[in-house]
Amino acid sequence: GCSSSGADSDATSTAEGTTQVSAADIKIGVIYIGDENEGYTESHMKGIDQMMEDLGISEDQVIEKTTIPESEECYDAAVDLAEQGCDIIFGTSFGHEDYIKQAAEEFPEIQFCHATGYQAASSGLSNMHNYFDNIYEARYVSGVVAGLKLNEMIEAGEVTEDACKIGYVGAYPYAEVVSGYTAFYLGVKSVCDSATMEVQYTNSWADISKEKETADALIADGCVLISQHADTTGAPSACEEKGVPCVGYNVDMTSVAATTALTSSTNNWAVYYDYAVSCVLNGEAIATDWSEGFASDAVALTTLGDACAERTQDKVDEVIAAIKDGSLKVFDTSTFTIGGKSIEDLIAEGGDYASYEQYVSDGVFQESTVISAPAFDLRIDGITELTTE
Amino acid sequence: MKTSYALNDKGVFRLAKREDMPRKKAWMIRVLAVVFALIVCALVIVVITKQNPLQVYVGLVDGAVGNVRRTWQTIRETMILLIVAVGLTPAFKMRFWNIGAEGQILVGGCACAAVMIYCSDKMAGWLLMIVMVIVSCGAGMIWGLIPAFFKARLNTNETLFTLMLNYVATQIVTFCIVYWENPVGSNTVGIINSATKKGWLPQIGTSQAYVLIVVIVLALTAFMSIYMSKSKQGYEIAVVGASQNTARYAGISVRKVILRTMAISGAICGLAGFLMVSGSSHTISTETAGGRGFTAIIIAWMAHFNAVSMIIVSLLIAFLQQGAIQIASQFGLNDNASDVITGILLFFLIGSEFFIQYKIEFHSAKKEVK
Amino acid sequence: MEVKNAIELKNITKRFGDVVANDNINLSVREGEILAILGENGSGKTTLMNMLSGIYFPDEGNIFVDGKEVVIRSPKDSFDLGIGMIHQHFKLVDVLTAGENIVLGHKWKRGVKREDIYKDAEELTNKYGFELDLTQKIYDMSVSQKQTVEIVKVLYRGANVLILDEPTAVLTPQETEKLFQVLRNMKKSGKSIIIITHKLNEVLEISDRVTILRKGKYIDTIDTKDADTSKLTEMMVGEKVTLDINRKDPVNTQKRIVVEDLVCKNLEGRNILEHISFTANSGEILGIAGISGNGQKELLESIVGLHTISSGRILYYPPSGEEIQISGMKTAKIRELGINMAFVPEDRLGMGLVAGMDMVDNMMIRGYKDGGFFFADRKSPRKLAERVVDRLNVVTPGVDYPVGRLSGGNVQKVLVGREIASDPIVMMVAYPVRGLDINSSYTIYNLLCEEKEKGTAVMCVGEDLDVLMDLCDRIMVLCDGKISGIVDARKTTKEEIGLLMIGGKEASKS
Amino acid sequence: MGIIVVFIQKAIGQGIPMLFGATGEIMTEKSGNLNLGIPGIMYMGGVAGLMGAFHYENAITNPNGFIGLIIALLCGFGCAALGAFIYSFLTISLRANQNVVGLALTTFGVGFGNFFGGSMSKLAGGVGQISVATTAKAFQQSIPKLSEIPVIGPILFSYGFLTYVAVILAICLTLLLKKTRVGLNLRAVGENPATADAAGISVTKYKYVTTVLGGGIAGLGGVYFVMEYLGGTWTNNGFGDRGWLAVALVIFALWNPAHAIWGSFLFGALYILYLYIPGLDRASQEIFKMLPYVVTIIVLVITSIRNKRENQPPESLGLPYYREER
Ligand SMILES: Nc1ncnc2c1ncn2[C@@H]1O[C@H](COP(=O)(O)OP(=O)(O)OP(=O)(O)O)[C@@H](O)[C@H]1O
Ligand SMILES: Nc1ncnc2c1ncn2[C@@H]1O[C@H](COP(=O)(O)OP(=O)(O)OP(=O)(O)O)[C@@H](O)[C@H]1O
Ligand SMILES: [Mg+2]
Ligand SMILES: [Mg+2]
Repeated sequence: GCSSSGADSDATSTAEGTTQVSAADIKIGVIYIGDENEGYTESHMKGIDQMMEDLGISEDQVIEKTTIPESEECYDAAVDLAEQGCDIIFGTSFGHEDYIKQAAEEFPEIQFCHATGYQAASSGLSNMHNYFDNIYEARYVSGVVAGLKLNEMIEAGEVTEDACKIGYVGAYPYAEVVSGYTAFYLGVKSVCDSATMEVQYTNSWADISKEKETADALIADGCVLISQHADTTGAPSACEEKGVPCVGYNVDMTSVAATTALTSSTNNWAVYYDYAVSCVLNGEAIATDWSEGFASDAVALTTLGDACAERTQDKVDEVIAAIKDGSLKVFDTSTFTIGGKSIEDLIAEGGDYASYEQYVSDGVFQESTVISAPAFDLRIDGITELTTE
Repeated sequence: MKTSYALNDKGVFRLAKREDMPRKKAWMIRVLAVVFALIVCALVIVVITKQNPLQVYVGLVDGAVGNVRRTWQTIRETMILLIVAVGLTPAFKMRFWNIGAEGQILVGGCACAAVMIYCSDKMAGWLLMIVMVIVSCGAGMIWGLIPAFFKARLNTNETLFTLMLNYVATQIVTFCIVYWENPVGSNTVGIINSATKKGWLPQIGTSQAYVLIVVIVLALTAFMSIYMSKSKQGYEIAVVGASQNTARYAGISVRKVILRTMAISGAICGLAGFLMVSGSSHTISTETAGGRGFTAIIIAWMAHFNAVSMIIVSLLIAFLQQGAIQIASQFGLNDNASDVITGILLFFLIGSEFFIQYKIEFHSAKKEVK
Repeated sequence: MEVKNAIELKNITKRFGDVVANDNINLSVREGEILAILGENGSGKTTLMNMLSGIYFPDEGNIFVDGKEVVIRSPKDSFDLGIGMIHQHFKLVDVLTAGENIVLGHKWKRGVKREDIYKDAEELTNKYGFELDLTQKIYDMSVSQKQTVEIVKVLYRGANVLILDEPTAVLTPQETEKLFQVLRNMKKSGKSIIIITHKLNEVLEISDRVTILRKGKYIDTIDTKDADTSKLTEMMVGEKVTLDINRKDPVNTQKRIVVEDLVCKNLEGRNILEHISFTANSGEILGIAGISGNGQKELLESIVGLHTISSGRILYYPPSGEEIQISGMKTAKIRELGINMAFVPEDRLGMGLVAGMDMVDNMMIRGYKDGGFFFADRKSPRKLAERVVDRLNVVTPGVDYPVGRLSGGNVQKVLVGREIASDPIVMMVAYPVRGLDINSSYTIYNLLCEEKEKGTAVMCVGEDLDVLMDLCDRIMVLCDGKISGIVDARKTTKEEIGLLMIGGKEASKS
Repeated sequence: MGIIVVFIQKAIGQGIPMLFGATGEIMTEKSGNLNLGIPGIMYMGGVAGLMGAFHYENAITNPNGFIGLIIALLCGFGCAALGAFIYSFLTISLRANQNVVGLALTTFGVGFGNFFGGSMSKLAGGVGQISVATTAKAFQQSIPKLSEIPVIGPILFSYGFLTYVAVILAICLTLLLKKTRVGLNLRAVGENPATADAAGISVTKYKYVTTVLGGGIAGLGGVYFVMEYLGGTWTNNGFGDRGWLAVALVIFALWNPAHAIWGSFLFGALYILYLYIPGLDRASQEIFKMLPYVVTIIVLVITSIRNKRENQPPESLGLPYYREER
């Protein structure tokens, strides 16, 4: 249960260090929502493998639990890992968080890290941490790739400027997805200003047939390019059939969409796993919230596909460099409006938008700074959600 | 017409039904089947993973009962499978093909979650618990009564009806989640009342013990077992199951029995939903039932609806499932591999019943004619 | 001339668990003869024949066909040997037509059309004098039509040996006569026939020789011309028995059931009962005669609340004298009112009994509601079951044995025994002795008479007019759903009833 | 207009796997075997088809689409038939309860599919990396010229050959059941095995052959889904609940494969309808996703009101046959 009272701010979080453990003794537990046959989990597994290699940790020091659903089984798994002597335990799925937190309370001397979650800071537990990648940066760049492709298509006369519509297959309408597609769209807009975007939700993280059908419906609705925030190859295979360019997520899509896949944005979770495990090895505190992007190579793009427009790579390199040196901010508030107004104006007006004040400063929506999980859930102009709220 | 003669150069194998197999011997055969299954599974394991199967089996046992907590988890899973199987039994004895336990569990769990979400701060803890039980059972009951109503009135095929209601229930849960999810849009409800623990089934003894679940389920199992074999209503169920004409002849209102039985069956499955939500997961999702509704069908049938056998079979399956989590993390034999292994084991067990019920006789053809 | 045996069975033994159904049996059938097999219920007749037809496989013994030893592993083997059997329970596929059932399993040649086969079958029916519509579905057929299909099916396949297991149990006398004519024709064309029947007059009429079994053992085979009823009965039972019905005159009769202008429809909405009015009295047996399918079943079912009534009234007068209208009530309701009506339906295992349950549970069907609120009482049903076994000589390994595994006659005994034991005020029985051996039949008749003497109002549907005339006090004749007459059983003649059964106008005025 | 054409195309595409499943299951049920293992069997068929094609394309430098296609079909059919054989052996020879065996087979089959699908991904280098482009192309090849005719082209001729195979199989099975001796015998076996047996039909043989073939046909539904619909890839549980819908379709079609054809298209249409209705919010989308199931229920109720003798399941469906049983 969550009976700990009093702790209401994040002040306590990083105050104390962790108990130091040597690399030969450390034990690490990981809880996955899926297994190696599912893209999201696979990317975490790769991160763990990389970390083991980087830090010289052997197989038998890592206990991985796969296909753990977001239910009491997650709690079972977490406490079981704790009882097996793990020093640090990772949970990877959004819905795991409550159960991880429950276990974290029970085992205060063990470090619990949860990906994509948002409750570490508010939980007041010093051994509970959240982490994420600035995947929005990579999505922005993949948007640039898509925008260049659109430009090429417009030039070739395949589409007209005002019919330049992108379809986006999203999983669920919450900040993680909204932030992602907005970043993608802003990337597109940065090179192809006339582009608009339609978003359709599948209400599922990984349902290949729903994703394919959704992509098909979007194409039928006039979308000329498809991107996604869902975990399977469903959308790319629809695109390959129809010859529509597509941008994927997590997985290199060229195997299913050899002629149409442009690129995919990917996470490199190894960066965090290296960091967190090193903290334990060195007896240092782990950040309550951690989120990094291109600057520390925590996100990336897959190799550009053959279908990409000419000289895309140059542009990509340029944009990534700009993001790295901070000269380019993805959520630059001057690049988007909401109902015709800027977010600053809306905050000033008060009302529903007032609460965004904590995120907006210096003309930028400061994504992933207050907490590691994405916070950007504004619906900006130019994007239509086909699923109404 | 020309007659051709069946030749007697070959002997004849024939089967004969036997009723006389002693209990002990019957169980011996079943144990033997498990042993054979383990050998076959061992071969499969060697072929697909190159692991030492013995170690894998040790891992399996370790995962299921390796320590107190794991043992309790296995017990909890056993009990939940058992209660669903117990719930299905009256329907099956009535030859009502209720394959909708999955849906009945889900709506029961969903109703339970709704009460936890909306009523926690409106009533005292004990009252809340009672309301939750009633509402969960009620929801499961309604889910059982819908197909029963049409079966009783129009003889509508209940197999398909209940199967379809599973999906309808899943959609209803998804629908509710849209309203309950936290944060908005995330499709997860999260632990309900995690701070106050209101509406959580109390844990008796240590924090990991599920004593209350065990008590509830075993008591219900015992009661239902008596209900089915000794009560008048149980007798009515058996007659309706055997022949509706005979039931009418006996002055049994067939419709009433169908409705009543499915109400009971659905309510028990609803109660299972309550136990899952209030007793262990404290949340609701489309995965809450997790296929237990189907597994329980296998359990009920394999146990021939006998209470003791149902406990044993539930334990076996829960054991395998809990053990599978361990061998998945230890040997990379993931969920799917363990499904394959479970499948093989079930095939052997199901097949072994044949050798308990029949004997094979060989009649040699070389018999002298007197 | 030397007699050739078409079939010879030597030392055949067959066991089912502890039950020895056939114990070292010898039997032979000559070419061109009709052999009757006679035996009490459960004496193993059906079992023996099932081994010839490939349903069962003997535990011991040898089978010879045309003098050569054979092994019959399956019905197909039996078939190929030219043996065809018509089972007690017909083996027909309900949703197929007669024609389809006939050609079933037959390997017709490529290019042969189904129509050609139908033509052949038609020829066959004409030859032996059947009436059959090959395009009719089985589920639309009467029992005798189904039997015709069975016979044509067997003949069409060219059977040389025909086995009939109680073929006449469900036939009217007219239909029986027709069947016998066919059998004689077949005998003439050189075929051998084995017939199982409990009706001794039929045995005497149709067979050349009779083989007698008792309790699974072979007793003897005698020429029919040397036999008579009492001799056969004695051989069958093993001791001398007297077969007569002890009918007393009704005394102190009171009306129990009054039916007024009853109309019932069947599922297709056709009137199956029209304007039926009659009274059933206590202390009296009211016989109900008629060709089967003329409304007898529906009449009884509507009285006990199993058939919906379109119009009319059914009134019940308990001994206390008031009038209770029971029309429109369901069985459950009637029972609740404490009106004890016993009912032996025609469909034993489909309605009266549950095949898969043991005798105890089957006894409970009546009166399981008695006693405590929650628990069902199984003690008194067990006692009752034991009494029925005792009194009616039910052949069974025990009262815990599933009823469905008993022989046909014994199933009937369980049912009738239970109903009589319920001590009813009104008792309705349909074909109470169908499938019963002669000795048991008379036991039942006398039990019915005892009931009557106790003051029960008995209604008995039957097909054997001789028996009805000996057993009943009055006989009501149904034809086409209407009452064509009610006659005094002591004064009427077979001819009079026969005429009423086919709707004789003159008599129907009474 | 254009959207409607796409919708019809997609509905048919969704319907075909179910049609294969239903045809196979009707064939099976006509022999009196209620095979609830069909959902698992379809997984087995799908993964085996993919595996065949995958290993072929990996082994050969210049794979030929046609050969790949034949291999995929054979593997898919064969593996599914093998699954059905396990079912047959247990239920026919060992007389086990059909429902238990069926459900166990479904567990087994889905696990089997996911397991080997996963292993293949690993071989291919990661999730989504399986590529059997050549074979998939062959599966997806539509009828050249005809498919270009406006409107009619896309609706009628734009599919890979398996779509037509599914329809033809369903029609053939209808004819087989109605017109031929084998069909007659098969119906007798399912209705009343004792009668069929007494008529000299080998009940065991008929049950085995139809159940195994039926399983194989259902397996083709898996092959279709993996090869034509997904273009040759695998995700865990990707086939979803279509296997169960196929079983549902059998009853929906009243055991008549010809009805299953339009029934499957209807199911397919309902499956994706929510995507083509504008302006739905997320909650009401979920309600729309109920449609295939709710409509099935409604049709079920309606057909049971008109309770015709011919619309009933085979009389002995679900029961084992033992000659000596009384
Ligand atoms: N295609 C099918 N898929 C799933 N279930 C089916 C299918 N066809 C039939 N069923 C159901 O399976 C059950 C088993 O059939 P069976 O004929 O043995 O029923 P039964 O016990 O005789 O019951 P009833 O008295 O209703 O006929 C039936 O309830 C039937 O409705
Ligand atoms: N399949 C079976 N399983 C168990 N017992 C059987 C089976 N078939 C027959 N029996 C038993 O064998 C004995 C002989 O039965 P059978 O049916 O041959 O008698 P029958 O002479 O035909 O009697 P009836 O005149 O009543 O038809 C009976 O006790 C019966 O219970
Ligand atoms: Mg008999
Ligand atoms: Mg039935």
